[in-house]
Amino acid sequence: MTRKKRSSRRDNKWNQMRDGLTNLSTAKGVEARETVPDIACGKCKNFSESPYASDGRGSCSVVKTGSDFTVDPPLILLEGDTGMMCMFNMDAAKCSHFDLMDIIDTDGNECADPQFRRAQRQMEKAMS
Amino acid sequence: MNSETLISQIQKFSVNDGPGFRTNVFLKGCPLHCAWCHNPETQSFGREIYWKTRLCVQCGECLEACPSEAINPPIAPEEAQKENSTYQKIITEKCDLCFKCVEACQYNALEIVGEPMSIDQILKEVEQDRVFYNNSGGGMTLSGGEPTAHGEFALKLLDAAKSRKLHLCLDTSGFCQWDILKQFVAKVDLVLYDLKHLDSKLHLKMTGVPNEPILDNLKKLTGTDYRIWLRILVIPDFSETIEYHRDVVKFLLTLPRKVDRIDLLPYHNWCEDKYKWLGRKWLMADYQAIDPVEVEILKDIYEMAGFNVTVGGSGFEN
Amino acid sequence: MKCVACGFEGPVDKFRYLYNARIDASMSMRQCPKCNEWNAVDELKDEALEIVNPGDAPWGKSAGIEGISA
Amino acid sequence: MATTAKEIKEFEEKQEWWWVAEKTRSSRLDYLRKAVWKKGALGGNYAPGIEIDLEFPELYTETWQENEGDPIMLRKAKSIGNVLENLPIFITDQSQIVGCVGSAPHNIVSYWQGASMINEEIYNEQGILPQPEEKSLERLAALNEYWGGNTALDELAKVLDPEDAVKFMSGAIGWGTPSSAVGYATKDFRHIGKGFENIIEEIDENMERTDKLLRGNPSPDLLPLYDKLPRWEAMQEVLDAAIEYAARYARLARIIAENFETDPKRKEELLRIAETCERVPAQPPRTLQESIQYDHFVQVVVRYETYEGAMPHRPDYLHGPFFDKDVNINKSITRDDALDLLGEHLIRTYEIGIFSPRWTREGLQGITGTWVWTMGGVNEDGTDACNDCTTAYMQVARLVRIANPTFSFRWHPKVKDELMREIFECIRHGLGYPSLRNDPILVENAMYWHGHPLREARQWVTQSCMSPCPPTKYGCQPFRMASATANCAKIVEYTLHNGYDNVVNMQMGPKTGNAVDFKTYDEFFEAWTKQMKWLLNILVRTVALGRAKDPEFFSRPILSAYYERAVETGTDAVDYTNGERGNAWVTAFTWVENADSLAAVKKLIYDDKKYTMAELIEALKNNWDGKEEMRLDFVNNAPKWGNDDDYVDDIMVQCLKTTAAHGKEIKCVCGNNIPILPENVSGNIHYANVVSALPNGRRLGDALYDGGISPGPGLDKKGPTAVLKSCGKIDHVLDGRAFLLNQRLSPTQLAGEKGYQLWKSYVKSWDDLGMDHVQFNMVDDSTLRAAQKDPEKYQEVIVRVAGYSAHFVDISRKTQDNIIQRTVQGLG
Repeated sequence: MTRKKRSSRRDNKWNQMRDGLTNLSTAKGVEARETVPDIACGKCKNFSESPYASDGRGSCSVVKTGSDFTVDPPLILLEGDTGMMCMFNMDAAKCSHFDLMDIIDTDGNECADPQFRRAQRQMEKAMS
Repeated sequence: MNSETLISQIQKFSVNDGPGFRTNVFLKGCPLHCAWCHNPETQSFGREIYWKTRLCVQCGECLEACPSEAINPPIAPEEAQKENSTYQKIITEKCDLCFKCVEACQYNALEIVGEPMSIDQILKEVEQDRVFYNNSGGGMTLSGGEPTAHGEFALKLLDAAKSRKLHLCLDTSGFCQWDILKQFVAKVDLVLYDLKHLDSKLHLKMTGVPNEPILDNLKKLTGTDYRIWLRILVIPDFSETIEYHRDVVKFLLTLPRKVDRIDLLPYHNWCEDKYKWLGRKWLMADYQAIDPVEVEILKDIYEMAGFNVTVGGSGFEN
Repeated sequence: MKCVACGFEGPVDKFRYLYNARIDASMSMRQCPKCNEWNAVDELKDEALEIVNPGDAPWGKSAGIEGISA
Repeated sequence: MATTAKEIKEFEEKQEWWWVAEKTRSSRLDYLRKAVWKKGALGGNYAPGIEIDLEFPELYTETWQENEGDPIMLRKAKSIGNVLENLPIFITDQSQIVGCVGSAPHNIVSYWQGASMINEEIYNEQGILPQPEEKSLERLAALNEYWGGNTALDELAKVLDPEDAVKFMSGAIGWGTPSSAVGYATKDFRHIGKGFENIIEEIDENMERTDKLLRGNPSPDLLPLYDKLPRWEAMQEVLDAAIEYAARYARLARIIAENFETDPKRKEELLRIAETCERVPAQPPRTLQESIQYDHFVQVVVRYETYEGAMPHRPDYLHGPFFDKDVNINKSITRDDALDLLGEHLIRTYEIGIFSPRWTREGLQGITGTWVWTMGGVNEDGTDACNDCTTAYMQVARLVRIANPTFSFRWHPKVKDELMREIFECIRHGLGYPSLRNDPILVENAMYWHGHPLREARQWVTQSCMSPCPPTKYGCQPFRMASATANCAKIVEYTLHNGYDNVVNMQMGPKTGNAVDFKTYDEFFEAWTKQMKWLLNILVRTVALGRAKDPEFFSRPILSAYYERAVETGTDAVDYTNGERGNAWVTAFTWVENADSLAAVKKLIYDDKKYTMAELIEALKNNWDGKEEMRLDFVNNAPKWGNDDDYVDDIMVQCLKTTAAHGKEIKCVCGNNIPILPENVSGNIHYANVVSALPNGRRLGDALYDGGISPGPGLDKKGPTAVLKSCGKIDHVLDGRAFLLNQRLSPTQLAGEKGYQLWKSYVKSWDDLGMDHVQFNMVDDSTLRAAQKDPEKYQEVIVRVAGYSAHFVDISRKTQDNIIQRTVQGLG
């Protein structure tokens, strides 16, 4: 009989989000970093770039923490008071809430507008 | 007496109207109507409305709000803003100053000029800047309009200000009866006295009044010990020639004593907008502002005659 | 509201709000979602008045405030 | 073609001071000034040609990997040592001061040990990768993968409370990174000035003494000593490496002089550079050139350890005696020679370039860091500390027109009129600096809030833009983020939305109740107070833990060698247990919106009852769309800060006093209290898209107010005296510290002698009102607009942005527009 694992006091949404924050930038190699899928979170109206970091992370204003696009079928949660953390080049093909932006601003000179700004070099390439 | 009078503006941090940092109290109403007047809104003794042309988008809200049909229908804003436009928003003759249009305007394009204020209200505002007066020898300058035309109210204001130990300047055209002027100058620390022209006919033409009372009062005033800064206007085609200013020097030397300082005030046209806002014609439209550097030569004339002179009248010279 | 540059029509909030010319005036700048041009907008009338032209300097792709509000 | 005096006079009359500077400075300064690269970002992007230095992190990482078994400080010291001993160096033509952060003049550097997200940002950044790009991407990917998940910030995120970590890193409520990987430290110059070899000897003695103890009677007291030894070793390692770094320059200078240089005059200069670098930093300086070179090495070397985003410093105090000796007593150099050295000191400092993450670039547009040099002030005994070198710095600043460093002048009533005139000239020439700091008030403030003894408080320097800190043994603060930077407009925003953030879609603040249910303004303010306390608490908690863990996660061998208390105790400089007194503050960005918003709510909702709270909240949620009339009402018909109107000024004071009271309840790692410090740098632009619509009438997207206590742009309708009067209602000792006030003055009014007299009276009144700071922009709208239209012609126009100056063409259009919007105070 295996020992029953107690659920951690800290096993909550904040923990998940914190993990999201620290694990997002673990892309391996040049190829994974350079790829921007056709349907990518960064091209979606609901993606908001983090005002804190321009490493490509952001959060979703619709899909909430705990969602997972990598499982089949994708797990999409719409309840909760924290948005899912995502990267600009995360594949959103399986997201039923993807909504293509009208304006994507890739101009790095002007100031941060999380709703429109995609300041990554890769996004600039992908949009041109 | 709880009376009020119309104030067109209380201007803080004024640095060219007497020594130091000053607060100018502009009383509304003046017997003169100088063609070049920089503060045309202080001429009338009644309230008026500014129509700020560039803020007006011609939305027509004022027209709808007006009960007296005193508003012209909107035209394209670009048209109204053109330099030579004759379009006016308010038909002054029909306006009964109910100010409903001002309330209706969302663009701050209409503004009431002339706020009734009591002596306490005025001095409360003036006293806010006391710390600046202390460090610069500044204080309150009673200006206008013409303060002496505001009789008892203005005198009471000066008394009240004096009792609060404010340094006081009187900015006057000198156009009033000596008996009145005498009472005013007795209450202030310094008189800023305008000299517009020596020729009475020209004076009448350009200001609406003859100059005899002014020159006469100046003579009487220089017969006393009161400190006087004479403000001599340099107006194009009117009082800008060397010859004219030599005449002024001659005249000044006939006075019982020399004035304490002369400020040469070169003509400028920054006030042009205000005429348009009031629906009036700016008569000096053809004249460019005079560069203060050009006035230096006139300054020399006065200096050679032993006068203490500035160009522009800064409160921080000497 | 109608974009002065391309004629795109839509409710004001479809136009990306950029920033104001002055806080105490009703004039602001909004970007057309279709042609991306910057419109000077009278927020009281929901009306685009003119295009404010971007500079071509590398540091300023946005528009100036000069001339669109007194 | 020589420029005639007449031409120069014409430029002066047109107030085109940048041409005056170019025509009147020495040919050396002209060359050096034009040869230096712009390292600050232009708005958000780096200037064309600027490249990230990859040699530095590779050298660093190589040694780091080889020394896995070492304690962190030693491991780090060896890594820095490898960099200082092997990174390419160069000497710029005509230059007399050497040392650069980075291996080439156009390089900017970064610290891969700091934060993975910054490393990834570099990878993603446009335009700064050395060509060929593919190769750089591979090198960057390799670096990033090695450090990914293992940086100081990664380590910290693992120990922070997860909720605090997420909220802090949302970017909505605070600015900054709680690690000394991105910070700034006061330097203990009296200790540093001993000469590095003497510090090494001191450490030797400490180690010998410790060795003896460790071989003696066992006791629990011995146990901490074992950890001290490798730290001391680390300090010696970096000091040695720094001496070697200087020696490399000496060798290079000699090689050029002896083998390549044909101009005898330049040859002599190169040999003097060699002699200088053989002397300093190993030994204390003897001449002005050695003193400045020493100072520059100190500043450069520490930037191989970490991003030092500020330069707390008192160069006139430090170099004054050498200046006086060389120029006035021995006359070994002329005053012009000395100006060349001081001018180059400014230029070499400007050359330092460090990669900043985007939020920093947007908040510090046009510059690398806030290198505000503190000038003037008093000596420990209260006598006037201004000297001839102070004057010379003011003069040379007008000649080189550098936007970074800038000066902060410690004004006091004994400052001589001649010096005040020099300062005024700098301001009149549109440099935007020096800013004026009121010395007696800030000395008192440093004593009140942090208990610095009088003689120490009198030595204060601005730690970054604004906050005083004594650079003394126990006064030095090693870690700026021991405190925090708060986006304070969120306080009133969360009060209105029950703690919910509509921009980052997260429940951020505490649920203080639906604002619709607040019956009175007092109830509303009570909720505001709770939000304020929550904001300060979460930020201070986070950075306090970052501070406490920093010696373990990041470590500062160089800074430790620079601190007498760290050398003495064998501790990391950042260690909060080594006697530091504590000088923490919370920088309050976007502060004034609170006063104007609360006043508007009080007036239009509670007093006049013109609108309901529900209507207001609805309008704000829709970013005022379709409610323009109502918005204008909130702008124009509610009292605004800066007009000497008690209605709103009382609210401002109430906010400050309430916050100061909380500041007396919360404590920094050293157990000291924490005042707030209202200022913005250009965070008011960065936060424009992060702060929601507010009752003061702003929309999401609009720039926030620019200063710490400056009125809203264009909302100060009553002129400059009213602005000062409003600000004077704040108690600048008890209510917080270092309140930033921007003033734009009209260049026309301040021309000539009368302009000076006028300004002087203004400054006296500023003092009488008990204010601690004011800084001036003296460039008129028409010049700024012309510069927007025709930037090429106006490259050298400098403006005051906030606690720093920048070249106008280097800041984003939005910031440019914001500066133009600030009311020009016509002074009559």
